[in-house]
Amino acid sequence: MDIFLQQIVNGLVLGSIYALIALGYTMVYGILELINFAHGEVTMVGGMVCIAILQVLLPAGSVPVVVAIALGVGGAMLVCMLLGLAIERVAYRPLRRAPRLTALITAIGVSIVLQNSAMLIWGKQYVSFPEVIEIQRYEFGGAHITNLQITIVLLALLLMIALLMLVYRTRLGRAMRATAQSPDLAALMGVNPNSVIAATFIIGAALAAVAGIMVSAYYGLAHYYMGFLLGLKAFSAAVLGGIGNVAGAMLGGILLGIVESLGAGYIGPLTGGFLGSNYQDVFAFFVLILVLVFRPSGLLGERVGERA
Amino acid sequence: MHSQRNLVWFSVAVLLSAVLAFSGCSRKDQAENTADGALIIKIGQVSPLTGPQAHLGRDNDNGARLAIDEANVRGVTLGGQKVKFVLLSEDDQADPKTATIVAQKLVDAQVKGVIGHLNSGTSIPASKIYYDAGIPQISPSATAIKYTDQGFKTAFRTMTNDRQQGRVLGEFLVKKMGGKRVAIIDDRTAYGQGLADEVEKAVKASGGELVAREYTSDKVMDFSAILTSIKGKNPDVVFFGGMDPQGAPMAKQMQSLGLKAKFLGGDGLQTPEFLKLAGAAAEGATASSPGLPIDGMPGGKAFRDKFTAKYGVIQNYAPYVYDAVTAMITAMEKAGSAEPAKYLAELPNIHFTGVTGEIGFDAKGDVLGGAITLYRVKAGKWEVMETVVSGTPLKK
Amino acid sequence: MTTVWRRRWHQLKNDRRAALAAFMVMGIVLALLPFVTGELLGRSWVRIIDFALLYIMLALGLNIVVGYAGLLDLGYIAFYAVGAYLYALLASPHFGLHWPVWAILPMGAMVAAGFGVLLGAPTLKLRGDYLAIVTLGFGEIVRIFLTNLNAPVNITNGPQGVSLIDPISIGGFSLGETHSLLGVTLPSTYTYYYLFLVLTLAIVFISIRLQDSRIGRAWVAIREDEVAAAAMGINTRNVKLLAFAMGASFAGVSGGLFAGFQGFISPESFTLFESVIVLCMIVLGGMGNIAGVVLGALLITVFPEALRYLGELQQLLFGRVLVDPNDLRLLVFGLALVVVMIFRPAGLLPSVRRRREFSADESVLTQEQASLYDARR
Amino acid sequence: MTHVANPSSAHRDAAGGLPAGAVLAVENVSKHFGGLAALDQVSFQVHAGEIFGLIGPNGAGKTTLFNVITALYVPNSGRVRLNTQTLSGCKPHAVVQHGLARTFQNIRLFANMTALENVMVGRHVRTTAGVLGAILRNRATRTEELATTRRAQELLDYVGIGRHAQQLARNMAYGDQRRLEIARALATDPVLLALDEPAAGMNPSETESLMTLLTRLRADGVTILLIEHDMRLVMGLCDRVVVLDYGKKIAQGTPAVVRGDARVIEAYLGGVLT
Repeated sequence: MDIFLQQIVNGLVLGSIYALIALGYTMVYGILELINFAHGEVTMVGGMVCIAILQVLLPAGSVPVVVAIALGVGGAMLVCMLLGLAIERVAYRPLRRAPRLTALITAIGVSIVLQNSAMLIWGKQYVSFPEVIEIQRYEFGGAHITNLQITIVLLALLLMIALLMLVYRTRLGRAMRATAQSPDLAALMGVNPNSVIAATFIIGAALAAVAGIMVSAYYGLAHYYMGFLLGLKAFSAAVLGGIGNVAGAMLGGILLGIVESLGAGYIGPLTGGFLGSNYQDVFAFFVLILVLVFRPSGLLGERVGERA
Repeated sequence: MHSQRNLVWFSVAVLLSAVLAFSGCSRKDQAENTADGALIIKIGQVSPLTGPQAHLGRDNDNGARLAIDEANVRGVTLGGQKVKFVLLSEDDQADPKTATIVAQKLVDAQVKGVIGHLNSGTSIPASKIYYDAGIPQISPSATAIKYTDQGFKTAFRTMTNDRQQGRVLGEFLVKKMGGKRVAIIDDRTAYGQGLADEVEKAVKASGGELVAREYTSDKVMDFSAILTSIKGKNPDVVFFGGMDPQGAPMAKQMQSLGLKAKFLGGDGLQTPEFLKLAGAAAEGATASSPGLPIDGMPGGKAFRDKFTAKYGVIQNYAPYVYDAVTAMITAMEKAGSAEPAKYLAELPNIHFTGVTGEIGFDAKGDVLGGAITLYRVKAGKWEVMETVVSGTPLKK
Repeated sequence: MTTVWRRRWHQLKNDRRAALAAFMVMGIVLALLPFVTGELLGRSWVRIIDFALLYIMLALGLNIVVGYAGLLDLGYIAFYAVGAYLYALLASPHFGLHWPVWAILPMGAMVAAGFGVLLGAPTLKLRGDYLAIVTLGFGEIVRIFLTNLNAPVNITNGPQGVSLIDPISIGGFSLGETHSLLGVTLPSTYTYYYLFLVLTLAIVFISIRLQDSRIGRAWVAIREDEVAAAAMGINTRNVKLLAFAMGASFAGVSGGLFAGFQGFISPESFTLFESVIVLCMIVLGGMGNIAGVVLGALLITVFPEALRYLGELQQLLFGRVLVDPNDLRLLVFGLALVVVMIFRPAGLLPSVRRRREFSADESVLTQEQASLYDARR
Repeated sequence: MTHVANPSSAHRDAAGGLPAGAVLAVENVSKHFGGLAALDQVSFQVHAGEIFGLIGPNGAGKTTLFNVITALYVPNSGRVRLNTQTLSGCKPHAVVQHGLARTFQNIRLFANMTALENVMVGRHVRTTAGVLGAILRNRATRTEELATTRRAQELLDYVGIGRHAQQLARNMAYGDQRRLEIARALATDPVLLALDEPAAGMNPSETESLMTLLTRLRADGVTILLIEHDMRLVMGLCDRVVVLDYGKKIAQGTPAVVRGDARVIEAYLGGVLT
């Protein structure tokens, strides 16, 4: 039982990170119907920048740790926002009328560029996250959870709620939803699609930055290649929840996280030891495919009618 | 009508490509002499100079350069003809396909021998090309059993293979670390899986019980799920076959999950990198590394001084590369020729004391008398525990 | 009416003549390519061209699925893997089997096609990016099985891969060794080149023939508007599955050749990145247009290798190597992708169709229809 | 003279228990969505060679009925028969096979194919060449391909857009797209041609020329089922009409009769019909 509980905890932590990144994918997709492949890389940059800043500030010792962290997070978010904006401007805006596949390839190109630039800047080695946070372990029902994990989950939750507020309570949010519905109509209503889209990218990037920092803090390291896999998982999560749907991304992220850790933990017993944790991704993808076969537009995705 | 138009375009495309192919300007190398009439002998070196393992690749490159330079300074004459060695380094990006391409490149360049490749996954496909060309290949760091198991008489290595290392680790795990209940994790790479399987065999052979066999990949950072289910089986030792980027967070997550078992790894973990990434969690971790500790090596101290003076800190395999080059040159001198056909026959007969210990090859091309050393992290440093001679004892 | 026919006939005749000329040029170039390249750049470049040919076959296969039928497939490399492993297991000491190539290759095509249908079946209802993610999952699943099917029963030999695969040999003539025919020495890589060339041309031929056929039109119709296609009496299910099967079979053949050529295969050669690269090839070159796809495949295989000379370039420019050329390779590659896509959204050699589509004259209708974010073409 | 009517349709008429002259029979069709009944016990027959109108105010259930006839929906009760065949429950492509071709209210052409190719796709269901044929291009395939091309060109000329054969559908004028869609439908050799609001979004002159085209089709023996808002078109063109209101058939007969019908006038709140 305590094992099961522990797996749920593991899944929850992993899932809330996926969810944060998935939001970026789903928001951009909702408006542009574009898979922003480079989003995972933005996450990586977030982690890297934060580490870089901390490495500068901490040894100096002049600033208290809290300030250092604040600066690190703030700096990372700022850089990523600018990066998101730049990506939209340079790589995607010129292609809005082009076939979607063209944009997809550009996105792939951008992510390759970001990866290798990161490699040139921060090197090929793994970078370790300075141990600024004193790890506390709490135990309940035989399951362990650290203060860091709790922070991650809570922070993720907070950000998601904030985003929901933004999308459903503010003018910008209304503009976003309008643009997502029909860019042309929105334009007629006096919404400037370009600025809305820019805003979307910026917000997504900010969330990605936070996620990236969480990841590198949680695992204690960062690497120029780490964005790819994260992005892939997050994108799957977004699709699982119904891409284009904000709530769906959150649900999908958490769900994927839990499915993965339960899969890793129980696929052996389930299959009588025939399959082991080496098939955990098979398990995850299998669930994804099942969901899509029965709900072709994801869990919360509204049925997209015949649009030709 | 499309079809015809397509054909026209197709031919255009082909032409374009041909032009493009030629545009990659390059010159062909012939056997030439230096000013002072010394015959130039080309020796190839292949390792990943890019990608995540670039630091190791560069290290191998430096090791080879050091050996070559020394040989040239010493001055080598083969069959009365004074020779000068030249090193050609190629990057195989740790990718099998690229490995075959650069191998072909070296064969084209008429190298007399090849030092490399660094990874098993690249050494194996490349070994066929060298074998077909009859060019001797000595890998300093490929540990997969298969490498020397293919029956290619051109393939040698100066480092103990997975079986030798795995056996030592397994026995040590059970007998010295007191591992009754053992959990084994591998990263599903050729290296990790190969080593883990050998360790599993050895553990069972020496009476340990395998309570869990879990798997991960060489790209992920989250192991909490598998560690949790391992915790359920409460083992007293966890062995991980893989590299430091995974090993370090694994050690951390074992802590935060309250998994008390001892942590053991292979040479992929016995690196300064692991200490850096795992921080406090590294304390008490144990790992093996083929060969003697650098200071325990016959020529260790001297070598390190020379190396660090020239290239800075030794990453990992440089000493084995150094010995690989020495072995090759020794065989050439014994045969009095750098012609592969001639000195290849001598390679199995050579025997000398290299930096890493007694060097000699068995019938398969594996190194004889390979030693394995075990280290433990104490106060944030790797400390030598003991050295075990694993390979077949040297015939004197 | 009659005038229409006359015009057609003329076009046909002209193109015939052009095509004939093209054929001859092509023939000469292709026949001499390995020798010229081998002399100028060394045999390693012939090997690179061999790989390029394999990728052309792959790309043409994916072109049928994505370019013609408009089904975004991100797991395509799985079929390549299937072909490769089939060859490796049936012609290597691993199982002690040594089947002849003429038996394995067709089988590889079949089995791969079977997998194609297997993948297609559950995804028929899915569109666009949902299809993409499911196919991606499929590709990963195949790779994971290849990596792990070494236990409990050792089928694929797991991460260690399969080595000592028999070189392809046709009627006792082994492509694995160097031959000399009438005074000309033919190294292994050259003979492989000619084999791959023949098969590539065959696949090009098939693609061309399919393009202007009843089936080809059905594929494009489905890409354009699935509902309308069904309303025109096209059995969308079967036609889609057919596309998956055809595409996969090309990959199956290519994979088999790869195994025989390389002599060693392991799961790491069949990662998602490979699928993405093949997709890049067809989009970069010009989706749906065979010449474009061929060009794309050639560029993407040859370009990164050519970039190995970046070092010498830096020498020329700055007198010393500032950045390790190997570090710049992928970066430049990525940049190239972005730039080409921005300036030639339809690819380097767009298909006739797409070229028209992009030079769409601003008729009232197009203005009405072209939504600001119309990405649904 | 281009031959557009399905050659075999003539002898099929009597067959399969449909009353003489009837091509399509809608029999007590009901369709519910959750609670509300979109269609309630609707029945009527379409006779060979006539233009049959299906009219009614918005939300009367016209489109639902159209979808039931073209087998996109399966009726909760009742059935639709085309000659001997029961369409209800068939796959869309099978319906075409049986001889019912349709157009779409919001034009759905293959935007990036030429006009000619669009019509050639229409021939798909009446041709057989497969992959092997395509690759080998044997005599059979070549002749079939040639026939398909020629037939497609004929139909384009017939609907009066032959000169646009090589133009991309997406670049054609609105009216021409309508015609192209009709040509594409005709290419399937339909027993019955079902048009979903063909005049939607057309200006008077375009509507005018559409009427001439449809009359010509009838003259050449094509049976047409027409769903339409535009009363001028319906009244000027149809031989008989059925009026739906709230899913019920409230009137049937010649335009003249229907125009006089009190319930119809009431359904349309008067005025509109004149």
